[in-house]
Amino acid sequence: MPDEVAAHAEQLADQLQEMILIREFETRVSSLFEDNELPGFVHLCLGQEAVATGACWAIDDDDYITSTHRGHGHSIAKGLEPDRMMAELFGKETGYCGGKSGSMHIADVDQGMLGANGIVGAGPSLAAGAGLSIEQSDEDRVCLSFFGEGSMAEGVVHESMNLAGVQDLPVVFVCENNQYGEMTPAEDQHNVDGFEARGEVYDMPAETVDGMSVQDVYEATAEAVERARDGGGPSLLICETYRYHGHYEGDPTTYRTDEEVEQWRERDPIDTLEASLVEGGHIDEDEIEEMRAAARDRIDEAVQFARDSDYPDEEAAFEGVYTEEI
Amino acid sequence: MPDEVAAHAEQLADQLQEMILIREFETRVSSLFEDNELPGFVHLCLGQEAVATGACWAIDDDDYITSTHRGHGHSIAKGLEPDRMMAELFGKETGYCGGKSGSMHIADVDQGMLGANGIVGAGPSLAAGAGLSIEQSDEDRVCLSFFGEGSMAEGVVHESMNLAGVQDLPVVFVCENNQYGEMTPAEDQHNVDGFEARGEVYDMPAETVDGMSVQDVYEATAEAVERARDGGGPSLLICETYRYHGHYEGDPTTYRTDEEVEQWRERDPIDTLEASLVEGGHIDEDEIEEMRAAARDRIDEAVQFARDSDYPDEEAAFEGVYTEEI
Amino acid sequence: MPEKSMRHAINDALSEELARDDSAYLIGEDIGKAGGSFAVTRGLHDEFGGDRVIDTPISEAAIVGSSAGAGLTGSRPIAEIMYADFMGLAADQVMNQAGLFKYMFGGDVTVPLTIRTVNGGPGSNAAAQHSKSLHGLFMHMPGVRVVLANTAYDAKGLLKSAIRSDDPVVFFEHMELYNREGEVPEKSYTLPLGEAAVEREGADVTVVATQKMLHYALDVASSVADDISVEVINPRTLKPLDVETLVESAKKTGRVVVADESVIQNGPASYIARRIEEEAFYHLEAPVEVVGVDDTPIPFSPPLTEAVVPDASDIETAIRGMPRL
Amino acid sequence: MPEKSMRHAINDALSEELARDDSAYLIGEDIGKAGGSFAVTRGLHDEFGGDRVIDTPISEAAIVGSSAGAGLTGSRPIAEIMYADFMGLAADQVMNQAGLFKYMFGGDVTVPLTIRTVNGGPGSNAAAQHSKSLHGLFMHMPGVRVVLANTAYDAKGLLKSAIRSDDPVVFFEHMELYNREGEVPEKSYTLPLGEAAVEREGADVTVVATQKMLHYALDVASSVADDISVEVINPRTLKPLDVETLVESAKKTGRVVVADESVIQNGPASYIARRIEEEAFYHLEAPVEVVGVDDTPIPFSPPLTEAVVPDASDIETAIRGMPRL
Ligand SMILES: Cc1ncc(C[n+]2csc(CCOP(=O)(O)OP(=O)(O)O)c2C)c(N)n1
Ligand SMILES: Cc1ncc(C[n+]2csc(CCOP(=O)(O)OP(=O)(O)O)c2C)c(N)n1
Ligand SMILES: [Mg+2]
Ligand SMILES: [Mg+2]
Repeated sequence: MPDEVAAHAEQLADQLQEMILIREFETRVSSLFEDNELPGFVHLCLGQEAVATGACWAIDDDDYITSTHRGHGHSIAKGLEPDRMMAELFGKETGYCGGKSGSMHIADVDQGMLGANGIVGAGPSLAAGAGLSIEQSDEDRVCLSFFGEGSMAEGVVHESMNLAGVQDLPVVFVCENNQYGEMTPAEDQHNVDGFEARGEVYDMPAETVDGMSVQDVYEATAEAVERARDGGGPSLLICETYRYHGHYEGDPTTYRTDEEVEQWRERDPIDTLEASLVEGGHIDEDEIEEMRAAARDRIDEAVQFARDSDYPDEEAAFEGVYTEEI
Repeated sequence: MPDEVAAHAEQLADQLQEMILIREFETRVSSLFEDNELPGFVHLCLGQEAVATGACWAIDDDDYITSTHRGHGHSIAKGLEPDRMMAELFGKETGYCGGKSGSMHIADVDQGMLGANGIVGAGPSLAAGAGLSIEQSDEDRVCLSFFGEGSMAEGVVHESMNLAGVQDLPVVFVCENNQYGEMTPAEDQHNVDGFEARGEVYDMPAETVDGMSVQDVYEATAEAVERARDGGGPSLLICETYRYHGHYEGDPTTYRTDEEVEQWRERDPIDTLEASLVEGGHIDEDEIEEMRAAARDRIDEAVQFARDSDYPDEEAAFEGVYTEEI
Repeated sequence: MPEKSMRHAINDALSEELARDDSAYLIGEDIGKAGGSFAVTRGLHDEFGGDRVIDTPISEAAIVGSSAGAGLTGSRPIAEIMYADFMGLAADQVMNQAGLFKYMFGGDVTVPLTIRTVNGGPGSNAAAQHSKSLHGLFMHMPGVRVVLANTAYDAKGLLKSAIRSDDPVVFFEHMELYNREGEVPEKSYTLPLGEAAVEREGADVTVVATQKMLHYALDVASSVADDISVEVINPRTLKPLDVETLVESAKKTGRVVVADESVIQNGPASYIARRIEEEAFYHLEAPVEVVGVDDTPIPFSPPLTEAVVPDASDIETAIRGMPRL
Repeated sequence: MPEKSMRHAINDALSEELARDDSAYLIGEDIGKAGGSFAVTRGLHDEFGGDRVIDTPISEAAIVGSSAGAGLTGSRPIAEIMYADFMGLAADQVMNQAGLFKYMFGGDVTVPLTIRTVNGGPGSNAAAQHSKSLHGLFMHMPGVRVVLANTAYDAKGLLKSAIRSDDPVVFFEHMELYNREGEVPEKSYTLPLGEAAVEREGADVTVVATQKMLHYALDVASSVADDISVEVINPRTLKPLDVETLVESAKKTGRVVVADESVIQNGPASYIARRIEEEAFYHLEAPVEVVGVDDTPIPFSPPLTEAVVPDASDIETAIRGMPRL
């Protein structure tokens, strides 16, 4: 393990920096929400940063991702700017979607981010479609599809994985098993021990991955991405992870114990990576503090940008429904 | 095998009789359809008789089944009368549904037959519901759910098996793998080698069964039914079988070879059972001829009954939409 | 009469009906131990146990499809679909299964299924996938009854009737009305499906309004009372629709506004307008005016939402725009 | 002009558009090697290969959902859903995905997706789950265009426009019109989305009619021509709806019948009637008369089907029932 860290120290430091940024973004969103500065509601990925970062590290700018209602981490990992994301959360015209989407539908198709999605299970079908587009145009892109373990129960997720399997589409299905769908434990919703068997059902390699380790997620994704680019078809990764906050901000989380949260926090993807980088002498505490400060500054700016931005004009409300006046 | 036959000779003879009746029904429907005596279109189960008979033999009168667009065999095996079935195919008021359903929706809920269904994949969710009813009322009934391998791709089938799995519902999912969904081979629609792995996904025993052997289907179903009655939850049976006719009557079946059909016909569930019963001395040719004659008579009567019946009155068209006038 | 929130009134209805009928059960996502995403089913899991208040996987098609099957086999399922927006995932199970069985199977069977779902709260800024009012889609499906919860009183009385109905009913609650209080009798009661309520009598203009729009309409009716006498009608059920009551009022006032938070295009407000124009044509001073969402998804940003979603001022404008007042 | 069946005209449109635009592809069940369940895509798999004419598993949600994703990423998918009745299984993918992306994502993206599907042929006696006309459901979904194939000529010209449109379009063919022949130019052409066609001019009564009803209407218009001068309008697209042309005719004749094979309750015919009543109110002699299916599933038995499904005689009755003719 120390060898592993040494071999990838530079990349791990960069990944650490990104995870810190995601955490700072989410932490700030949490307090902005508590202070009633944000309309609507938000779902945060605190604790799950390693999945977003590790998986997206394995793809390129012109690759695609599909995301979920818990999508801020995916967006940042795909290269979206915190300022325009934050502006979107504020409902401002400078947001990625001009204030029309909010947290649950942030998208930047030019950047390959095909959207957070408020419909559980919708992403994988879009990912299959991106895969079809890639095949149509004979590109060697890939699409990562993030989805929660809860969405494994949705019919369209099954249909999409089956379609990807029979069509050998270049899609990597990244299941984030954060142990709960809303307030209900995963065990009550599926045979969680059967997640991997879906690989056999859909004729794709399936692997359970430590979702608290950015390196593990990265490596598993990189392998799946390479296979997909080489025409080897889709893969399924089940990343075991945890969300520290509730399902939504404000969720009293009565369905789980503090001990459980504590146990997962001990495996925190940021803390553990920091510790091993420091231990291996690849980075020192000061550098980590600098990373944190940089993240804070970046998010400070994002919040300022969002606050300073204007709300969209009312007319915008009726624009963009169709390509031409209808 | 001869021992097996000897041990069950009486039951096998009864099963043979029923399979002959199904075959006679379907053969007659085929020619009535060709002669333009039947409105709409029909999907026949010629070749698949052993699945319907073997599976339904393992349940009781007050158990339930759900069926498909290819449902005549299931209906007969569940104890529906050929005369009222035939009248339904003719669109007559004496039909099981007063002429409103036709081939694709024949039902007799009192008899536990919850309907043929024109929507591929609909049956399993109804079966899960029957399972829930059974649990609610603490009965020890079960529900068999027949569905084609093609419907394995439908999202709701996945959702229903998952729900049955987590709720331990008393449902036996009977997949009839007749190798094609419409004109497309099963291999183009799924990883057919992965059908059994669904058992692991949904935490239920799964088994591949020779669907051309009524005894094999019966035994596998009986075991699954017993487990379900004992609170052991659902099971999945994949019955390998074949439809001799096209997807619908009139289908030119250009997507398969005569050799393929011939190979399956060599394993014909009726012929092979006849042969082994005769070989074992449990039945003689005359008795088989009597069975055929009896089936012919029964279907002759059914056709006569259907022809002699009246069409429903026009007013009936607007009745039965709601329980009360609306 | 005591005041209760609509949430509370619905919870009471569910509790009473579960107690009354052993064949009734609740099924849905997070409705059990968690008490429902909007706390509507709170306490019922404790009261009736996990067998009668069933938490499911995230599987809308299986929730409704299984309920259709359970309805056929002697149960009286009460399914919850968390947002009406998610009903698209169970559209087949309503349109081709639950709604058709009785007819297709010859008329003798019943499918006593109630689907509770929630029309969006565009005002909660949950954006396009969590804000729609979708009762219009289900009015177009034969065999299916469509009922709205417009007041706490209605919600309780109509939900109990919906549950007792032997037909499949889609029962639409409204996100922004859950906290709204209204008078609810202590005693158990039901309200018939298919009877509209004249919530306020008036002589000049009829406003037919649903859900949030009904409350706006009542506010506007009060505030313009010095100038204009507005009759406010709550249709309560959309299938069956009490055309008679609507038409009677239209004939009296000669001026009608229909306000509903759905999309106008092929939507419920247009249909109600049409039925009134059809039946009261020669009594109308002007075509019916419709207030709703004009062919636009619900945006996230508050000023955009306000622009798209109708409110009291839109109803007032429509009233004041009526000729010869 | 040569006569072609609607099936043939659609096949030509698909072939021309696949040839014209490399980013277009077909996807659906049995559309490839088998040439489609109704032989509409016959030959295209041979001509364009399996990569551009893609056979799928039986998975309507994934067909439409993947097409929405492909549309976002540079493709121009043309999906087939075998019967409109099965669209319920893909309702979410139209209503919450394809139809919303452009708006939710800020207006810059496009989802150039066409979904071809088939309104039922109640006359083929395939009963309640294979006979519905369902364009009404999709008219209620913002962001989605709704187009009908009413004649062979329309089918080709409108389908080509639908495919070229950068918005999601649901394109409804009709089972009983596939074999119907009509004049189709040899030369490539398109028809604009949003323009109705006056198929026959007349002075006394306007009949707005879709699909099979359009052909009945034209027959009736001829057969009653000695007594009554009937103007027949083919609306062609329902979203956008060419209200102007409809209203102009309504103002001229003062009497309007709308005939459409869907269910009347919250259905397209009612909506068209409403729009005409709204805009031509003071010019109408009577409320618009609607011909359609009255809140009933489509039954199997031929005499029952005939009772439920409207035909030429119903249109004639509606025309003759108009006042002061
Ligand atoms: C189709 C649909 N059903 C239900 C919901 C409500 N809902 C939002 S998030 C969620 C839980 C999703 O669980 P999971 O997929 O594990 O994602 P997580 O929230 O754990 O990241 C549910 C049920 C929804 N948004 N869409
Ligand atoms: C939802 C839906 N999609 C498509 C169809 C059209 N269809 C009818 S039967 C069939 C093939 C079904 O294959 P399978 O499940 O294997 O049953 P089989 O016909 O082989 O018995 C299809 C695609 C349908 N009826 N319903
Ligand atoms: Mg989860
Ligand atoms: Mg098959």
